[in-house]
Amino acid sequence: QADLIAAQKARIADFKKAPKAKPHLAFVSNGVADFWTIAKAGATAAGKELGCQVTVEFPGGGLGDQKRMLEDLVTRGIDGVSVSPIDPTNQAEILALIAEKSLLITNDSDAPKAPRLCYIGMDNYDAGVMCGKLAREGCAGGEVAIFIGRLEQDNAKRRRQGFIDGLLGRAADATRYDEPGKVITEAGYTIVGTWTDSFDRAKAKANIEDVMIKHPKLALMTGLFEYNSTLAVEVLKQTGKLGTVKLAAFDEGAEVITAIKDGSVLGTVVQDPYGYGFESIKLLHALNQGDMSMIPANGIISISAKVIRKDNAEAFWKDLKAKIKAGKEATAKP
Amino acid sequence: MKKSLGILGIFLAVCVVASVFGQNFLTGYNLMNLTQRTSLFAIISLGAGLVIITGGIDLSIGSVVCLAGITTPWLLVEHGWSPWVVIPVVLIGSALIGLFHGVLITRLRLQPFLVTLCGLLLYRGVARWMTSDQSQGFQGEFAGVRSIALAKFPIPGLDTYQLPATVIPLIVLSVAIAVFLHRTVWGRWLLATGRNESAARYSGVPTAWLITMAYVACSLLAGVGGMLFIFDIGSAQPSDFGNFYELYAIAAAVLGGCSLRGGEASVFGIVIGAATLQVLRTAIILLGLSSQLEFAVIGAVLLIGVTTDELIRRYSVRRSERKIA
Amino acid sequence: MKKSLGILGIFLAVCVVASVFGQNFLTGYNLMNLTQRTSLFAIISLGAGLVIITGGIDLSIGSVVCLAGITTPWLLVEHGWSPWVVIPVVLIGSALIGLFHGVLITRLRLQPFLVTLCGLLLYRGVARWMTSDQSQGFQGEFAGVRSIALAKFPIPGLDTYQLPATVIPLIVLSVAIAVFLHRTVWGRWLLATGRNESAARYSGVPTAWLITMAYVACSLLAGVGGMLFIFDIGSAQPSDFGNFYELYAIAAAVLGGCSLRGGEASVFGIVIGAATLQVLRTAIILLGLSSQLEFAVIGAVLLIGVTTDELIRRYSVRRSERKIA
Amino acid sequence: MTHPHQELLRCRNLGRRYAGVPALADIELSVRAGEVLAIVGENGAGKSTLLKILSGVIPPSNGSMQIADADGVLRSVQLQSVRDATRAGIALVHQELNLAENLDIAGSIFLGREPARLGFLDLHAMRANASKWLARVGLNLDPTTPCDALAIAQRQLVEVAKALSCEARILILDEPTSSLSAREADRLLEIMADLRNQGKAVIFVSHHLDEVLRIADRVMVLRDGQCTGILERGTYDRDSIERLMVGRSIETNQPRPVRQDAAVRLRVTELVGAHHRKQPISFAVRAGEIVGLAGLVGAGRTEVLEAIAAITPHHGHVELDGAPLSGNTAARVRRGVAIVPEDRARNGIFAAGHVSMNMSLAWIDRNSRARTVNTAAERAIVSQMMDRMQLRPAEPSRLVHTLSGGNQQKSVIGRWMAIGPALLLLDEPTRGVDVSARAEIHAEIRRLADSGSSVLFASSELEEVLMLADRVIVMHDGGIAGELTAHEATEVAIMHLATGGEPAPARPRGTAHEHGSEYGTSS
Ligand SMILES: Nc1ncnc2c1ncn2[C@@H]1O[C@H](COP(=O)(O)OP(=O)(O)OP(=O)(O)O)[C@@H](O)[C@H]1O
Ligand SMILES: Nc1ncnc2c1ncn2[C@@H]1O[C@H](COP(=O)(O)OP(=O)(O)OP(=O)(O)O)[C@@H](O)[C@H]1O
Ligand SMILES: [Mg+2]
Ligand SMILES: [Mg+2]
Repeated sequence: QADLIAAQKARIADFKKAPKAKPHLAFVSNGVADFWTIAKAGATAAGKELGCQVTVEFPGGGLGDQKRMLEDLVTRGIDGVSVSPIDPTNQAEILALIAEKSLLITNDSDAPKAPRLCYIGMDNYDAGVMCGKLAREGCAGGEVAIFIGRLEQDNAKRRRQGFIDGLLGRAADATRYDEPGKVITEAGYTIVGTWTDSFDRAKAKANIEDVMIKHPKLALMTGLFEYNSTLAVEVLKQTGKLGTVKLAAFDEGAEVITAIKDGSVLGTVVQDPYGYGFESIKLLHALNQGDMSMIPANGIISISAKVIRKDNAEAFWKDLKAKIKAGKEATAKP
Repeated sequence: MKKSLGILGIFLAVCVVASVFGQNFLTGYNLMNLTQRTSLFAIISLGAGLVIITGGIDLSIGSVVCLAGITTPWLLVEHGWSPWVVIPVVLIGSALIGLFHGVLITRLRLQPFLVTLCGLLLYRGVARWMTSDQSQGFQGEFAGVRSIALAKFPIPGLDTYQLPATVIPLIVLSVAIAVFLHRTVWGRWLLATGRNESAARYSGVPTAWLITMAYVACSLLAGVGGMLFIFDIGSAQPSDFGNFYELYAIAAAVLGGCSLRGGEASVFGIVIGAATLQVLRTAIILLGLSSQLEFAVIGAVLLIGVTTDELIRRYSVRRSERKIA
Repeated sequence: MKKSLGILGIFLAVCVVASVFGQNFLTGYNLMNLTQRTSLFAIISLGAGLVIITGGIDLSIGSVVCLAGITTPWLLVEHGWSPWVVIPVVLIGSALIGLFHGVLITRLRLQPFLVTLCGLLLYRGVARWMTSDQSQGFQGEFAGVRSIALAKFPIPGLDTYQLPATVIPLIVLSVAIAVFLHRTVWGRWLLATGRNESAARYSGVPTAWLITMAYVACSLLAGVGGMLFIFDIGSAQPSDFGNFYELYAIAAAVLGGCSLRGGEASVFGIVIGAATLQVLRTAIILLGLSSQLEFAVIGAVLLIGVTTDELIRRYSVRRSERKIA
Repeated sequence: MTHPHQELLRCRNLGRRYAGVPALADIELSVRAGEVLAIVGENGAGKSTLLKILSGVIPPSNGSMQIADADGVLRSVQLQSVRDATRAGIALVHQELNLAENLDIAGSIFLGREPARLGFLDLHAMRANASKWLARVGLNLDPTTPCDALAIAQRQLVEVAKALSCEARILILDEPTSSLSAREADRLLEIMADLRNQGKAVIFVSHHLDEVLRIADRVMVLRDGQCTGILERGTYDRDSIERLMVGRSIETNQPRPVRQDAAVRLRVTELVGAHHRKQPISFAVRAGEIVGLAGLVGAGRTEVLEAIAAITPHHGHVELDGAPLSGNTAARVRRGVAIVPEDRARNGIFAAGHVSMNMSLAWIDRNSRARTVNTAAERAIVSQMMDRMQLRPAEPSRLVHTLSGGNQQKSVIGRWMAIGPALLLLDEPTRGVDVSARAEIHAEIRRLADSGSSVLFASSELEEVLMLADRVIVMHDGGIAGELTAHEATEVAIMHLATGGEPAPARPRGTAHEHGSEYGTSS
């Protein structure tokens, strides 16, 4: 691994003498989601600004799909890749391949053991803690339900654990793991369970409805993927319980932001996918010019999450819309 | 009718288990939710049933649900079209998709599986490309149109149960299709075509036309379903909305007594089949089972159900034989 | 053979377009990747083809891929079993799944679609439950076993192209199945059973046994495929590993000239069908098309391909008739 | 109204090619009201092809057709579909059965022409009407009986009822009597005579020359797709027709000596099938013996044969060569049992397979080495069998569904003849087979018996039973009504037993020469 990093650095050093004129850079997500379309906007915007070719790939079919897309990018002779690895511990070969043939950085989800030059993003555990604290402020105790698209990806697990730890006011420890099936009663809260839906929204909605039937005294819920929160707002609205059952949201669904603006949702934790995309391309471009100065000593460029509450919701929304619009225009006219 | 006894038994068994061991299964609110979901899935299953009668199959249902569902808020919100224009446009578009399938299948004699598999890929691809993979939603507006799917009618005497509006299209469609199949000439023709196409053709039945119409109806119902789904859910992501719904729809139809060899169907069975799938999914949550088990439980229950049904049928045949002998 | 000319044409057309307009399509590295992926998908498609010959269908392929694939590292890594035990256990398990399907289909006369649809749900559910939805991988170990799928053999004279080891099982299986189908008694019987099961029975063919064996072979090949897939990828998530692979497998078989009505198959066609799907997916990336378009492009190309094929066939039949007349 | 003798249909230079090969050429034909036209010819002569063209199932490759309109004026037509033909007053009964079995009898009869108001079915009228037509063909069944519960002969009668119910001016029947037994066939001939007397035209195909001699006003003889003559009533006899058909007259088989002392090969004791459960059946067949099962439609012959081959489940004991015969069909076939099914299209042929595959399927395992097909031997045996069965055209790579009906039947019988089974079960062995090929097949069956095999066959043609059987078992209503040796067996005796001891009917089939004139001609 050290070899591969050294080899990459040597190549970068060579670029100092002969900078790549119009490098071809890639940004690879871990799935298809609105989150990633925002990141795509960031990546394309950066590509336009810096004058490089940017390819963005969304693997829709899991690990196998991601591997295939990465291999095909190598085939195309890509000059640098920023990837959000789905299962970093087991993707050593493909990550090594990219490091060998190109330059590798990671975003959103880190692979510290892989020969990546840098990681851009934040720890999902910390974001989860922010969401948990938000919930703790808004709801003093009672039954809590967690909804999440699926639990098998690392960032989802960490986010959920962070939420639990933040809510229950535990000391931060990212290695802790509470079994999803277990009911946790602690610090005045009862976490009744975690429900997944494999990205089927009709199912996600049904989950929320069914859990509200099973636990009529529910005090708080959280939707840890974007659409989980959006659907929670939807269901609460339909059952007239918006505001009665508290909601600590995640990500920037339009309905969620609207509900935050009128005060019926506690708030939401947003990451900065636009930043992931933009910074990834910016860094890869710099590397192709032989410039390694952007990489900090610990190899992590931290782009932290924000809590959006009633007061800053409006400003955040306007800014986001503008960025997406700019990104779309950049895609439309390459 | 006899064909749907099996699924009725499975349905009742699941309901009994869910109400005895599950929490709050028999509450008005839960039953209301179940009615709503059953209506939505039953509508697309009816379409699947019509195609299955012809001995064909439609794998594109989920993708048509996606395309129709995504297009609705996309036109309403992003393009600001009026609902009075959007609804007809989406429905006509869905029907045209079916027409396209029907023509390829009957005129070019391509295999239904292949044509609709390409459709499965194509329409989802179009939906994703059209929206740049961006999820589409009503953003809290259009409550008026959405009430088509969201309105609930209080029923005098019942406290918490309100009748979801989606039951109305379901009932209308079920009755219409049942009457069509068993009381009209065309329904007869469709059944005959499904069982023995050449016999029907030799009898002067316009088989190609009927098969085409079955695909049109199927895609149209998928379009109706897609629209109702999105009215109900509020937003959707083109890459996953409606995934596998064709399998749910076909499963409901087959459970309800349709044979994939064609020529057999029971509207009542299809609706019960769709209901069974929904009750099963809810029962898993109300019984407090882990959602990881959802697939395993549904698969196992259905398999045990149909196997038991078949064994009972055989046993009763054998018994009646012995009696006569 | 004639049946597979159409898909061969589509395949060549896609290859030409990809190499003219795409970046580096004709590099050894790319061709090596394509060979590898084609091998993996072709292996499961061959199984699908065997079942399709009997006039049945196996929707559980993707889930068996998932279960077999997930179980392999789960047993090796989590439970520390030896590869010498794990591989036979997984393969025998897969075959038993097929046996289960076959028995339900031939003895209880349940519809293949229904049985294997339940299988689709059940095995994925079991995989998810068994692993608590945790992704399973080799965590960088077991390079020895994994080389079954990952080894590459340098070919004298060729620089960057190395022959992936997975080609070996593919070739062995293809030849074996082709010989089986066209040269052995059982193969003849299987084809006859697919054409007309009842006539085959009257001719003394053990139809139930053959159909059962076709399902066993299909699940076994899905198990082999699942193992090779996970050796290749290194890890997988139970919730999405192998999703829709049954559709890819069936599509490859149907494109390759299998009729879902049964009784027809071409091993060569199936392999080309699987290759076409893989080349298409890669072409989309090499052509620099957005991955949002992947589905739309595959769907459209296949549809245009089979339609053109059919039109050409009709035209040439008409021409040859005119010539003789 | 059409006048008697008025021309209803005229064809000029009609021809049809399949993939360039002519199946029919230069047909000139005119059909008049009030006549029965018989079309005869060897298997594959083009009879069905001609009838299909006349009824709009397939278009002709060349030539023209004229059909009389309501005023009796001939007008050129191009029939695009069956629908067009029905509208023009032409109805066809296909050679192969073609029913949508998920419908009931009434539904099948009126498929495509359902009585309806605004598209809604008038089930009541439909059933009442159906009963009328069922009575007409002598099928005593409830019109709501589902078609998949019907025996093949009953289905055939439903098809006839369906064609009659069109009340067409021209009724076309392709081998309508091939799966009927004497009584039903007789009734059908009566119906045809009635229609003629009502001024309709009837065109029918039959391989039973006695039927033709009995009722036809004119006979059209086809040979290799060409018309070799149209004979007016009174100008022909059996011999002259045969000569036009095959170019020579056909010899009939000589009776053969029967060995009464040979060992019993097949012994059936207390057999009870799946549908008829009232009367257990017991009988035995010796080595070298040919036993015929006679009986009326639905008497249970098919059931006995299928029970012995384990196609359908049964109770009771079946023994072959002293050892009990058990297991499924495959196991019994391995013991040397062979069965030729009654429903050729459904249970006999592999329509999409070629002839060679169809004929070799049953025995490829016997001359395989290590289960590998010996293709050279396969080719040799297949071509030899095609030759012996007179299967035409003699192309092993031809798809079976492009063969004529009779040739398909030969491929099914030929399948078994190659291996000489210990016990050969035949259900309507020569259904649709022409006269000369039938004689040839009978000779083959005898040869097989001479080599020590047992043969048990069911046939609805008394002529065939009398010609072929050494011993006749007559069935009635699921049980054995009696047994007759070859000497005792006469049409009268068999019919007496078959009808349950009622007096023998006046006109059993095969006695046409004497009775033919009763129907008279309409001239
Ligand atoms: N679809 C087809 N393709 C090619 N050849 C065909 C097709 N249908 C019929 N034929 C050929 O046309 C010729 C005439 O067949 P037809 O069925 O008219 O004979 P037929 O006189 O009715 O014989 P049979 O007495 O056996 O019913 C045969 O040689 C047959 O092989
Ligand atoms: N699948 C079935 N279900 C119900 N009844 C049946 C079925 N098959 C046959 N039968 C009935 O069993 C009786 C015996 O039929 P079978 O076919 O053995 O008679 P058969 O003597 O061979 O007459 P045929 O001349 O019609 O072949 C018939 O009355 C028939 O209606
Ligand atoms: Mg014929
Ligand atoms: Mg019979």
